[in-house]
Amino acid sequence: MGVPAAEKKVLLKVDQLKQYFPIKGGFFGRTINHVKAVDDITFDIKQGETLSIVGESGCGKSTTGRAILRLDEPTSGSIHFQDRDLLSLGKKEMRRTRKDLQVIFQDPFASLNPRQTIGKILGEALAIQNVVPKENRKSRIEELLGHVGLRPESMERYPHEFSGGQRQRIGIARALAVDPKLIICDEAVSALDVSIQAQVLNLLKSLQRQFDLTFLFISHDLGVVRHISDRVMVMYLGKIVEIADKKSIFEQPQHPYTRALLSAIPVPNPVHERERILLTGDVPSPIDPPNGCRFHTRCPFVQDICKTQLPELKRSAQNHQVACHIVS
Amino acid sequence: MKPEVVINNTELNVKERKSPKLRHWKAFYKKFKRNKLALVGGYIVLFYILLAIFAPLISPQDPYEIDLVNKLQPPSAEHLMGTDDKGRDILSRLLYGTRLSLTVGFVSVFFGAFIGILLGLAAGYYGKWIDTVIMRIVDVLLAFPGILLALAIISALGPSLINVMVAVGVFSIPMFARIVRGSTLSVRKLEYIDAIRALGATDFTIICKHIFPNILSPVIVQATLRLATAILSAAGLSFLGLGAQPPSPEWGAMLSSGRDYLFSAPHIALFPGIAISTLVLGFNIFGDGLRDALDPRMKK
Amino acid sequence: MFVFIIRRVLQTIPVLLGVSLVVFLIMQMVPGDPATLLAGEGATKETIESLRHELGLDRPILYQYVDYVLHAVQGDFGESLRSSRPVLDEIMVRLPITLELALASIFITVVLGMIAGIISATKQYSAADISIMIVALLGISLPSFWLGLMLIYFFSVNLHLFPVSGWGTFSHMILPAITLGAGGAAIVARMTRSSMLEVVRQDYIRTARAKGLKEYIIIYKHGLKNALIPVITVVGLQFGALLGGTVLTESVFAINGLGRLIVDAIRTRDLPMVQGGVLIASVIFVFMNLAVDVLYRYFNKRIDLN
Amino acid sequence: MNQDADKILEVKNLQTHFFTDEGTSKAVNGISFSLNKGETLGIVGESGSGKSITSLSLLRLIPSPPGKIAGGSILFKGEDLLTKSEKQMRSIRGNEISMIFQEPMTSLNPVYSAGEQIAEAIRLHQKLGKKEAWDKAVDMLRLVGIPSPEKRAKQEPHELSGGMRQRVMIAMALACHPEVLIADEPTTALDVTIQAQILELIKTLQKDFGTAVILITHDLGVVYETCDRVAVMYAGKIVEYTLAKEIFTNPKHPYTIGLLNSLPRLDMDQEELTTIPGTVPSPYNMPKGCSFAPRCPHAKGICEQAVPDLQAIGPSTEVSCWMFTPQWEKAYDAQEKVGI
Repeated sequence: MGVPAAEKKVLLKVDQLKQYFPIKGGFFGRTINHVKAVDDITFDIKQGETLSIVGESGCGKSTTGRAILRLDEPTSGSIHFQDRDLLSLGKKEMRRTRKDLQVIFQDPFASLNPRQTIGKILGEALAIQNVVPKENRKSRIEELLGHVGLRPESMERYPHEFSGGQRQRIGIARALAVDPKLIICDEAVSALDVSIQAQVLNLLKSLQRQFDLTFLFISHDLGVVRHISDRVMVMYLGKIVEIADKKSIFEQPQHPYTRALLSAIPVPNPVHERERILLTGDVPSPIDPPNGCRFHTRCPFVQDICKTQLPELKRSAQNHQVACHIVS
Repeated sequence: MKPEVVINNTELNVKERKSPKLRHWKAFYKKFKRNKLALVGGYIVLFYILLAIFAPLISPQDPYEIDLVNKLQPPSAEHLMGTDDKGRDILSRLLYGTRLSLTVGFVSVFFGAFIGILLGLAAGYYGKWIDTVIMRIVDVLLAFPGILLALAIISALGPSLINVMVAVGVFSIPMFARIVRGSTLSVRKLEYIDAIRALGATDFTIICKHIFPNILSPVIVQATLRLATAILSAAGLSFLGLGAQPPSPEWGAMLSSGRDYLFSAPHIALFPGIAISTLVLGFNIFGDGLRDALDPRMKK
Repeated sequence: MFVFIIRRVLQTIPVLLGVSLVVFLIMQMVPGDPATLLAGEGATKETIESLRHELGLDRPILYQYVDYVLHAVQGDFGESLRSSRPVLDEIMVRLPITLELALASIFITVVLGMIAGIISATKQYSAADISIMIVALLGISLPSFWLGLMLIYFFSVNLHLFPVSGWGTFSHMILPAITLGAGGAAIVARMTRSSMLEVVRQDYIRTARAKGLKEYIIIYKHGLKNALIPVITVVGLQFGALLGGTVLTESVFAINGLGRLIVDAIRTRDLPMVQGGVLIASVIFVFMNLAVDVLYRYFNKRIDLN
Repeated sequence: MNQDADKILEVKNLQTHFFTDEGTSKAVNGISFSLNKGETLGIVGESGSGKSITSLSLLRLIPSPPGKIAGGSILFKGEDLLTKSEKQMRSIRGNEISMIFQEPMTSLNPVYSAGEQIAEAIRLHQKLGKKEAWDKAVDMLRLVGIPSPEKRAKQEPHELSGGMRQRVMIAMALACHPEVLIADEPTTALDVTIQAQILELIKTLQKDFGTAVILITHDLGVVYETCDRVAVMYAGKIVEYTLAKEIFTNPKHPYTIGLLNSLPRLDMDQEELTTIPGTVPSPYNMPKGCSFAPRCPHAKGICEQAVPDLQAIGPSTEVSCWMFTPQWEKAYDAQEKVGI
């Protein structure tokens, strides 16, 4: 990873992405309102890096991942992957392109079909994209299992015969099966115990080096994010509040929300003494987000301008963008 | 760069080296077997199926042979269950009637389940307007109380056992559609469906290979319980004279012919009723047992 | 709440239209021409034609349907082919009897079913539980018409406790109400039991225990109210099954209710009568469901309107 | 450990077993610890360690069947809770010892208002009238930092956010001023900024009320910031029992060390995490010796043969590991001999 991040090629570019989910109601199921899960965000991911999205539940981080994969059709915006707009692709073309974008999910119990053996699960992944000729599939499956640290005999087994950590490894093998370029890890280690989580994190890192993978890593756990990311993007109520290099976001966080988030994490470290910003109240509803800065209702430094004007995401330092009236 | 350790402590022993499918079924059977009552249900159903298959071999008499001299005979050594108002052997008629009841049950449930599953899958998977349209149709079908919809259909098509199958089948559609839709919705939300979509699988593959097998359990349970209802409904329609026509040895029709002799020959009404009840009971407890073994929601 | 009721009432309109459409379409499936049937044997072609015109049968089917609905809304379901009296008049004579029977049965279904279910659930695996569950299994397996006949045989024929058939006095009501309500009671009992057993596994029951509440308060205050919510829905559906079941019960006990009217009409191919009878029974059921939904909503304010 | 009379709760050799079709699971397999007045004891462990079962056992809330407290004693103010009648237990639950749970979404009864559910506990234990109990419930809601408590008290749980529900749970638990509060993963289901609020609240109230707290958690950070002492559980046993600060500066048991190493750090970059290999053994198939031996980097023959006792190795530290016993040197030889 000798090349500085700024000089690397952009692999994925998300532009003004919006994802509104309709709320049905009224007499005949009219749409009466929208959940503004993701509300106009723009960012990019460079070849070979790991970009993390952090935020609390309902901030839109998982929705962003699903929109990029077109698991939900976005409301508006564009998603350029290797200079092609994914949202303009037809059904067939999109299916072909899916080979390059894969996903690893959170719940190791729900992410594998309980009625398929591991061999079937991986074999199907190979068959759908037809990446390996039929006669070589078995050996390819063995190879994949080897990559994620499982024995070839696992092929004959059903998901329920594995532990959570092992299942997560199978999910990773499935994503790897089609030689993807970008893998979206949607809370991929959140459901695991700390000791198992560490194993899986190490595995992800080593696979990234081995296969030159790009990760979009979605997580609420800042410790995990610090460990795995090159850059970090913080979201709050469907908006990006800050994007920066890992180092600057953890050492010089600028947005009050980022600072509060960082200070809220209990850290088992006696030398790590911090000022604590204790936020009051709950996150407002994404159906009716506050005017102006989304964070102003909980921000300890709130000014009048914050209540009326939406702050733009502005460059505050090299590789550091923040959306806050007070900082800029 | 080698990944750190190989962790897989699930050792494969030789005994377990059978095909994975087989192990799956064995585990299910083990769970099912623990429920003694359900096992009894299974045996009852099996017993009736065997009776239906071998009815011509084991029937002591011809079920259609009229013998007016010996009519309304109480049970005796010659006629174990007595004779009916036309002197026919009730036991033989019951044995042949097993065929009718089971056929009506299986055909109508299969018909109802088939259409119901298609509707439910479409509604649950595609959602949006397809869901709205299908569910409104289902709502309308469910707005008919009890077997009245079946009655209306028979009033148009005319009384016959075939029409009973159609009517009872139609009457079963909404139940299946609802259950399949509900299960489809919950399976659809699972991450493995998204994973397989992200791999580029077509809707057809997803529905057939990933959703359908995983909603099968509640469908099988419902179908078993529905068989009980279908047999009851069909017998009821025949009892009203709207189903099987004389001289057919249909149980409901036989029962109906016994009601005029309730004073003098109650056995005519007694035995067909016992036959219907036990078969239906068999399906009901078999279905209960299947539900306990198959449906994870009911797990203790 | 008020808005909810209004909305729910409006939602029944398409259902009612759908029901009428289904009934109408089923009747269109009848082989043969109603005019020919009505004119009787030996009628001339001209008579049949003019009858067709009179009945509007020569117009497009959509017109016929709209016409049918417009008449039905005004209570005009045509005339019985058999008695030539208005269908509605005939039905209104029979309907009160059927409703009486249905109400008596629903009472048995609810009271007996819930009490048995609660006893069963609170004493899981006890002798009482096992016997109740076996009886309930029998309850859903016995054909009601057979149960009715057996009740007549034992209580009327042998013991002379109740009249064999007919309608009018309280003692006339007992056997038919049991016959009709038994199956529903069994279903409600099973549902109540499984719903209660489900509820006592919930986290908030553990919270109630951790509070130091007595076991019966936990079950009756914290458990029952939650457990009964799904049971209400089942009771609503049972009412429909019960309305349908009157067809058989009325036949067994020779009660001159709506059910028997419909069955006789089918036998004599009195189609307007069948049409009207089925439609009115369905309308009653739809409104019954409406009432159940409102009740459900009242008991369970959490249900998401969306 | 502190031997003075401040001990309010003392657990000795507690065993809770589950009897299922697959066999007997010794979910809690002979653990001992104590709780002093007003202090916070953390019980930390990964899933399957038995920490939640321990907390439920203390109030005898283990679902039975299949669970059963198979042995040991739980001394609360010197009296064994395991010998008390169910009626006596009821007067302790929610009154002298209270509990809050992980899932605030499901732990409140959906059909009763927040105020009613708090008032219920007050009426039960303090024999107050309806009106007084309600007023006290509203006071409690105010105390736990719920804005406009009069209005909120009348709302049902579904109208409250997750953080607010957990506040309601805390209000309910503290309403009768218990001497011990057991908090079973109270913040696991909450977002991190809400978690910080709730932990802060528990700390403040604990000081005000003088309540002793047992905090069950899997999060070492939470332990560090809230607890005085900590017991680390692994596979149904306590492997290390020490001061909370001590465990981060001077961990002893190989499992504790492994756990700390597995944790991604917020304050420094690491290329690779040091992991504990393998997985937790199945509760139906526990190793004969130390249950951590199969994953332990230092394991020797003796570790696979016999279970080590929890022994004091310092003024405030107890460890269950052969490494800290006199047998350790000999054990090395023993294994060598086996090797030959």
